[in-house]
Amino acid sequence: MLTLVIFLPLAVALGLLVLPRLRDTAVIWVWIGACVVDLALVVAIWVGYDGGIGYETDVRWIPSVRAGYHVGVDGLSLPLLALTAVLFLACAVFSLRQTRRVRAFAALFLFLQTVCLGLFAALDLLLFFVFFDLSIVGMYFVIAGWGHGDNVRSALKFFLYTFLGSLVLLLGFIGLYLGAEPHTFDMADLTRTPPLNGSPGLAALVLLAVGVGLAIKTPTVPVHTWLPPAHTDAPAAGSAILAGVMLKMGTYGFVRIAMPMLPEPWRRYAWVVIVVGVVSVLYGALVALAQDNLKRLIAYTSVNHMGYIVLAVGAAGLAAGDVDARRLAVTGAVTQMVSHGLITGALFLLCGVLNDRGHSYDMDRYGGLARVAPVFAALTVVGAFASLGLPGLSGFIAEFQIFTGAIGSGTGAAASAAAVAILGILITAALFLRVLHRVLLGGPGELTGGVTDVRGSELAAIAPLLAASLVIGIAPRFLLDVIEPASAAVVSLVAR
Amino acid sequence: MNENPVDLLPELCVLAGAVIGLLSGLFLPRARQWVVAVIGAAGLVAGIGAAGVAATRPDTMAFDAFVIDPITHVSRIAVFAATLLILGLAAGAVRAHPRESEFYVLILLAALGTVAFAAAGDLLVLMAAYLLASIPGYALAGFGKDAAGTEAALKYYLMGALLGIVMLSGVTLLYGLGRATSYEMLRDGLSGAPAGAVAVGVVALLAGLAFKAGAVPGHFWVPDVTEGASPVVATFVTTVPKIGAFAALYRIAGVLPRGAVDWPLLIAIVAAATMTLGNLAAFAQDNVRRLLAYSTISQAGYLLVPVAVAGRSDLAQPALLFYVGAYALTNLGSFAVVVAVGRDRLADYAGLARRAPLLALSLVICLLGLVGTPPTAVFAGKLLMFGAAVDGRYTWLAVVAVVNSVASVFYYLRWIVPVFETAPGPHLPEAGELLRGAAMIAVGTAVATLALGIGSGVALAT
Amino acid sequence: MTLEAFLLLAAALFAVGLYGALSQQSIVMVMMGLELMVNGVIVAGAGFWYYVAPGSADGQVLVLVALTVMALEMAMGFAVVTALFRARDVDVTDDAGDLRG
Amino acid sequence: MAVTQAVAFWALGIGAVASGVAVFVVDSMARATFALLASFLCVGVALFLIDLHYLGALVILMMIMEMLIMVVFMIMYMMNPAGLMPMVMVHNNRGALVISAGVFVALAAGIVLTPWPRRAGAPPRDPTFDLGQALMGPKMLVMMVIGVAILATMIASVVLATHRGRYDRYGDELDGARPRDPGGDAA
Amino acid sequence: MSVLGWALPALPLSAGGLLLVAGRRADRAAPIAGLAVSAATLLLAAGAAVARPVVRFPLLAGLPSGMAVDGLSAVMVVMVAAVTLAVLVYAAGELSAREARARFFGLMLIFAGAMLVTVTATDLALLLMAWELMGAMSYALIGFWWRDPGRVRSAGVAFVTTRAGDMGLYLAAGCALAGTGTLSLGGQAGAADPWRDLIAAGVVAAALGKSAQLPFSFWLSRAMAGPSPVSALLHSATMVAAGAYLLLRVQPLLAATGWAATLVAWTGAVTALALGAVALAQRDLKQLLAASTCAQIGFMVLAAGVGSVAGGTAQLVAHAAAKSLLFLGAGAWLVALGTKDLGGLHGAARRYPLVGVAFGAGALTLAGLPPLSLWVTKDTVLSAAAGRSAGLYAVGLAAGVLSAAYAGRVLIAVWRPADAGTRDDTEQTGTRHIGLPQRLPLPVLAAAAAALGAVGLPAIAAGWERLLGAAGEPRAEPVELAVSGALAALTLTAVGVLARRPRPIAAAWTRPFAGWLLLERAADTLVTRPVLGLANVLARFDDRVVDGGVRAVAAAGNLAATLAGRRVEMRADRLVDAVGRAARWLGDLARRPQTGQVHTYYAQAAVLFAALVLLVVLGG
Repeated sequence: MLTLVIFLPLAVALGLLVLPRLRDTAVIWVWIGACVVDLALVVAIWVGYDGGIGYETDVRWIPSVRAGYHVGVDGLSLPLLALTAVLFLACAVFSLRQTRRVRAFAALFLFLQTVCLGLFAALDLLLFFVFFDLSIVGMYFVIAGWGHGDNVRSALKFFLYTFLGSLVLLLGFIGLYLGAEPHTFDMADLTRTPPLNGSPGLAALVLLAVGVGLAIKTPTVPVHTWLPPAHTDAPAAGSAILAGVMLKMGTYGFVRIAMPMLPEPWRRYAWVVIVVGVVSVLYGALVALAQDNLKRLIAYTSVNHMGYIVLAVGAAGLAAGDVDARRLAVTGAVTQMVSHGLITGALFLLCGVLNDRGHSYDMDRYGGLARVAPVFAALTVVGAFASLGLPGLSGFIAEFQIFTGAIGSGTGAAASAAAVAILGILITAALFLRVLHRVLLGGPGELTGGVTDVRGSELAAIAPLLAASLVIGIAPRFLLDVIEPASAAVVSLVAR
Repeated sequence: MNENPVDLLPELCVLAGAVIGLLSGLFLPRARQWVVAVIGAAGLVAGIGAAGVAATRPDTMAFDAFVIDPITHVSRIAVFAATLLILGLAAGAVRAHPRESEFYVLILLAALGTVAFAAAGDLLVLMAAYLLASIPGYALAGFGKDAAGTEAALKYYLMGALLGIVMLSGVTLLYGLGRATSYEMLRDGLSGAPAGAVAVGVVALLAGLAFKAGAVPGHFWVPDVTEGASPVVATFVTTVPKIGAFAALYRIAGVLPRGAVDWPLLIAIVAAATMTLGNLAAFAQDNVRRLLAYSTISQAGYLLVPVAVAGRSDLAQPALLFYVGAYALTNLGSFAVVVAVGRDRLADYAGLARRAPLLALSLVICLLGLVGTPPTAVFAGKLLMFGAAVDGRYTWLAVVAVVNSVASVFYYLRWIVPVFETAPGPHLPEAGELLRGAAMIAVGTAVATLALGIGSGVALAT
Repeated sequence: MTLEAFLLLAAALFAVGLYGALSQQSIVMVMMGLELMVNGVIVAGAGFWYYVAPGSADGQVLVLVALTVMALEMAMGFAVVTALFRARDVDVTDDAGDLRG
Repeated sequence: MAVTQAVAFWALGIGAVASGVAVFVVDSMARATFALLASFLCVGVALFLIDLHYLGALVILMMIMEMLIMVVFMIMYMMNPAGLMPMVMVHNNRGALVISAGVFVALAAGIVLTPWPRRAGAPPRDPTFDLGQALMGPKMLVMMVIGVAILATMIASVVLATHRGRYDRYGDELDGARPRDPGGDAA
Repeated sequence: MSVLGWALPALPLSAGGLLLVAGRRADRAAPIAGLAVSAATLLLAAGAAVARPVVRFPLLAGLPSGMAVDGLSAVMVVMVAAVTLAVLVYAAGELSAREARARFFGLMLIFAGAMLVTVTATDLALLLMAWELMGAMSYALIGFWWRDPGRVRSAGVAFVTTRAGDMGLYLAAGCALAGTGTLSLGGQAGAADPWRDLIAAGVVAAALGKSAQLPFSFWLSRAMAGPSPVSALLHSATMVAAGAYLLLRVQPLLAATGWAATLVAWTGAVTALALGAVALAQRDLKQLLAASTCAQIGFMVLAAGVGSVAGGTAQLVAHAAAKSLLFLGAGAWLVALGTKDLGGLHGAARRYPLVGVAFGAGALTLAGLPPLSLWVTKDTVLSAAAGRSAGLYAVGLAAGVLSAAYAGRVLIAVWRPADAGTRDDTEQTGTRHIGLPQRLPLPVLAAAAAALGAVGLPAIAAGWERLLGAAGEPRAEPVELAVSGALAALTLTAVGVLARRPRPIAAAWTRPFAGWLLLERAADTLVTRPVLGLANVLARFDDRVVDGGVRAVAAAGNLAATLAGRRVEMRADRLVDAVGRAARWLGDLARRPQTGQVHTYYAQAAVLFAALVLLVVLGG
């Protein structure tokens, strides 16, 4: 079942490539159909999921290094799988008007969908890494092939930067593999008996490698600089996937790999993680505040939002803290992954609409768009408020848990760090209001005249994302019920 | 002693293919020399089959100097399979050439020499195999008898001759120190020998091996020959001899007494230098064959890593064997695209994706495979290689390899980017002008690299 | 007459040959240098056989292999020179330097 | 006996090196060829001193043959065979000198300083018989490989060196009754 | 019962949400729908006040959330629902059909609904959700006329300022979890040190921000950019009242810490005094009313600080009635006459007597004239303050005098006959018409404002205190009542006398007061500009420095692209980078050995092998 979910998009992609003559619209409808089916399957999995690791498949792959095709879902991966399916569907719908090399575009996105789903379902380090790396390749082609502006260079930078991260991560994985007795890449085994328990120095080095690899992907300050150009020059759907799904790979790695498998060094260096998180929060927010380019701005807010997650997982590592509060923090972190995916995905798609009409992201050249594009404006307002953490939308649920959990864990370090990080929500509020003022409200700008309102397909792609954010913001229990046992498990694992 | 010729059945099959091919070539009309290719291919297929059967039997030693063990099995199969594919590439490229049958025969003989090189259990056999593996190569390099080809042949020959003689002097020195030339006896003989002299002998021996492997400092011929010789020959000389060289290197690592020579450090330094130099020099190449040549040099550097940690990590042998096979396949695939397209300038590849999407996709898969992107075969090889390095306490080497892998992305992408341009380059051949056979081989190898990567478990299990 | 003497002779021949290989422009002269190097190897091999391990014939085979190496390399050398001369009308290495970088 | 042997060895050795040096000093290629031959002859004779009669003879005979071929080549390519013109065709002379001198010094130092292994066993009465035994026994594979290598060399050198093949002589279908050779009367 | 608890906030929230989603399509039906929902909400509120429903539901792991209506909440919900209804009735009249009425009513309903949740929430999480939602709605309402950049900016200032305070609640929630393991509002007084202090600090910061107390007051001035009904609601029953409510709610916590109660009391008192002076200095009616809001809320904050929950709540309710009335009156004139300048409004009350009378009643209430409500409630608070500190009492009393003064100023301005100063249409083109819906709520509110003074009657006061669970709190002594009533009357008289003199009381010393104590400029100089500056510096830093190392990679990549024919000209200006050049240089260096000359290959190989030998011999 899970395997079907993962590889269905790939199969469809291959089918699209092989089938000779399909009109462009037909290609996209096939794409949308595949996404719908996949989403339905994910929903079915969600409904059928009953705790622990569900839908597990474990097939030997490279037995000589004890690597296997081992997949399964639990409370950490299920929300992200769902997020992936939703976002890819949204991108497919959004791309209904795509005209440039549609078949390749659809195939590439379906390929990416398989990769992302596979990564979140992977329970084997090697499998995880395979998908991790393939995501980079796929996104490279998306940016290089369908981007705009200086896209070739941005794509190269993205590729090199994240590829370096992935190889560092691979070194870390190898360290984990060699540290385990017997040597294995299996996440379940590694989680059960954390490797390198006897050698703190080595464990710290492995954590460093894994941490740096994931941090680049996340990204955190100071290894975030690939993000703004990549986003700016990527096509809208690519940005949405990049920010919405692929950034989560890094943070997911923290809770899935770094924390349970290296609990001892994680606890020891939790303060480093916390500092990185806080710096990312504030730095990302402040730099975003100074941007004139809307897409760059949103990209930097991603740094800010990911910073909260990093802060939370760091705080969860301070063993002195209250257990319940740390669970809350981890739950918040996972919720934030989902929430950020939905919100930022929507915002990037909205950016795509803007660029489609005005061919510019420069906020100063727009203004008063609420007059000519009221629906666009409404969606943007909702997205902006969701992103700044307004209650009633998913961002608040996530960030409140993170702050409350981090402060509530009761340790001085976490509490003061989180207290400082709260400043982030204020800066975010200020910067999003500036966005609204410069782009949507006030008098018209030079490009305002050319902007038309969102079309049906665009609305159908964006509105559900924001609606999902609203649902999570109002009635989060359905999500939290799934996440909470998993985050409790993570916290207890990291406490070993 | 075991003098059962059946143990050498795979080699004999290929030899028979070569001899029969040579003889029948004498009587075949010019346009029908492809029969020789068929005969050679039959010999290779039989050889692969025989090697496959041999792989199921216990390890042994034939003629006191031919080790039959997993390394040999893998080398045999890899060499013969690669040669088979190259025969396929050549069939289109040298069609109806007056020397077409000799071309096939030389390739078969060189492959034979490579296998002997890989399986040699005696320094003298190693030396003889060196000759057998090299000499056809010189002729192949100059096969076209054009200015570039003959220059390539000259450089190949001069480097091969000098380094072969240096290797021979190394053999002599090791013989003098160990009182014998067979590995088994050397293992004992060298244990008490003066370390300095052993070191000199080993480094001298390394000269020939580095030449075959295309590793620093025996790499100078690689770019020039790859560019000057015909693409098919370039494919051959950058793919097949390396297989034998690394097998031989790995064997020699097992011969040396511990402590006499700091073999791991020596090889590690050579490895680091090789991969770095190859990558740096590849950066600004405009000629795809030169670019690939430097890429093969850097790959040789990665391949040296498991050699460096031979005996220090259980992963070293699987890493080497798998990586060698994966490398051969992937490199062959990239060259096959070059053969199919028949253009050398990077810019000439602009718009290939539009004109021949499948071929372009194969190229991308092969190049990304060389980078080490999963799930291609080289990824699994690289993974094992990294693992072996870390396990063998050569983490710094793994880090160097990582940095190099990242740097290598540059020039591979330099090739990939124009491929996806919309406007075809002015020199890009029409879809109908592409060599169909080579294109099919390119696609096939690309698929095979993926299959080998995904099915690496199966491959490693055997 | 000792092993060292043989080896010194071998080293001298090797070094002279190396000089030739490095310094000569004419390809044939380079080949002569290479032959001198092999010459040194022959001396060393024979010396080792006689003074270290006369009990087995490995040293003799080594000398034989060295001779074969020399002969075969020379044969190929001449063939390469012939081909090069036909294609480019040059017989010195300096003139065959188009492939570089 | 030993003294005579030693004197002979040193004489031959000095002769070999001196003629080796002469190869690169004389100003004609023909002379160089003969100097090289001389060097080999000295070595071949030196082999006789340590009972390697067969190998010594082999060296001498092979070298004579090879040098004859070389002379032919030189005439073919008009490489100033008779020393009619002064010939200085060197490059990187100083570098080559430094390198080779350095190599020699290092090797000599190594040779002198290294504690070489002691002799094990005694020279057999008939080393040639030993050689034959080895070639038919444990070293058979060496000769087998070399045999194939010789075959390969033949094919390779023919491929490289001759520009007219069978199809040039007998037609693409190999149905020419008689070879068509340049200068020969094909008809 | 819990159905009622759910329905009370859910009705306005969902109805508001629907109106927003429907957008302009619902413009026609919006007023009716809004009024209906509002009325229903009032009924529900009344029901809830009686039935006291309790709702509990899981929100976060181990931290159940809930809403409950206790005495204080009961008063609040009824007050909120009632004022909302009154304001919406007025708004139905004021907003023309051209306006986006669906948006307006939707936002107003959500605004009120959020306030209802705020006053019924039993835990910090839910409180914070409603609290922030209210802030966002205030933003949307202040910036209702979004085409005007100035108004939008005002809305932004209001939102960011209040959110700055809100951060305190986030902190408080975290500390509450740390200190007590729960987020329950009621239990925080028992939290362990140092969490209790931190909780108190966070809550106080949030409340002061929301209530526009010093030093946050300036946002309320900017909040005047919204439509008048928005001001009427925002200044009376919601938003600013929420801060006061929260402080009253957590009064035990403030008292438990010791310092927090004192701090809050003094902040309230000083705000009452300072903003009273600000109000006195205003020339704009709505600005004057805004400042007076701050000042009046100051009394409530003071009440929370000195432990007079009953007095504070009474002050809150009474002020809500009076202030919504005054804003609606001011709004009615603004629409009809197109001005809100105090001078320009001369004679306004005579032109629209109904409005004038009601407005006058409100102004007199504000002045604290006996027997109107604020007279009683303020004195209740002040007598509690007197029990704490004479200074507090004195400051409060002075603030009371100031409120009488500015109320008097307003009263005289609108009631004096039209004269040379009268100017119509200084702001907008007036309609010269005040419709029935606009007039309808005014008398009702005026009556309420006047009658709520009844809580000062001893019998009612006892019931009131019981209702709020605040029995035994000090009540106003007759002496104090007499003093303050007399002071108010005196002040009114004095203002009346002074107003006859032609020269206005403008002078250099009033300028800071007219400019709201320059608080906004101070915030701008001390916070906004530095932060923006820092942001710009960091952005440049990010581009130039952090990205610098990476740019090397990009530079080489660009080189690659260049050589591949992608880009003809090097973008040297951006890509000149030492590391990039180094990479290129290394690449060239690596190719240099490949000379094409065999003899150099030979020499290099020889040297390299020699080096390797040396390495191995020496290294081994």
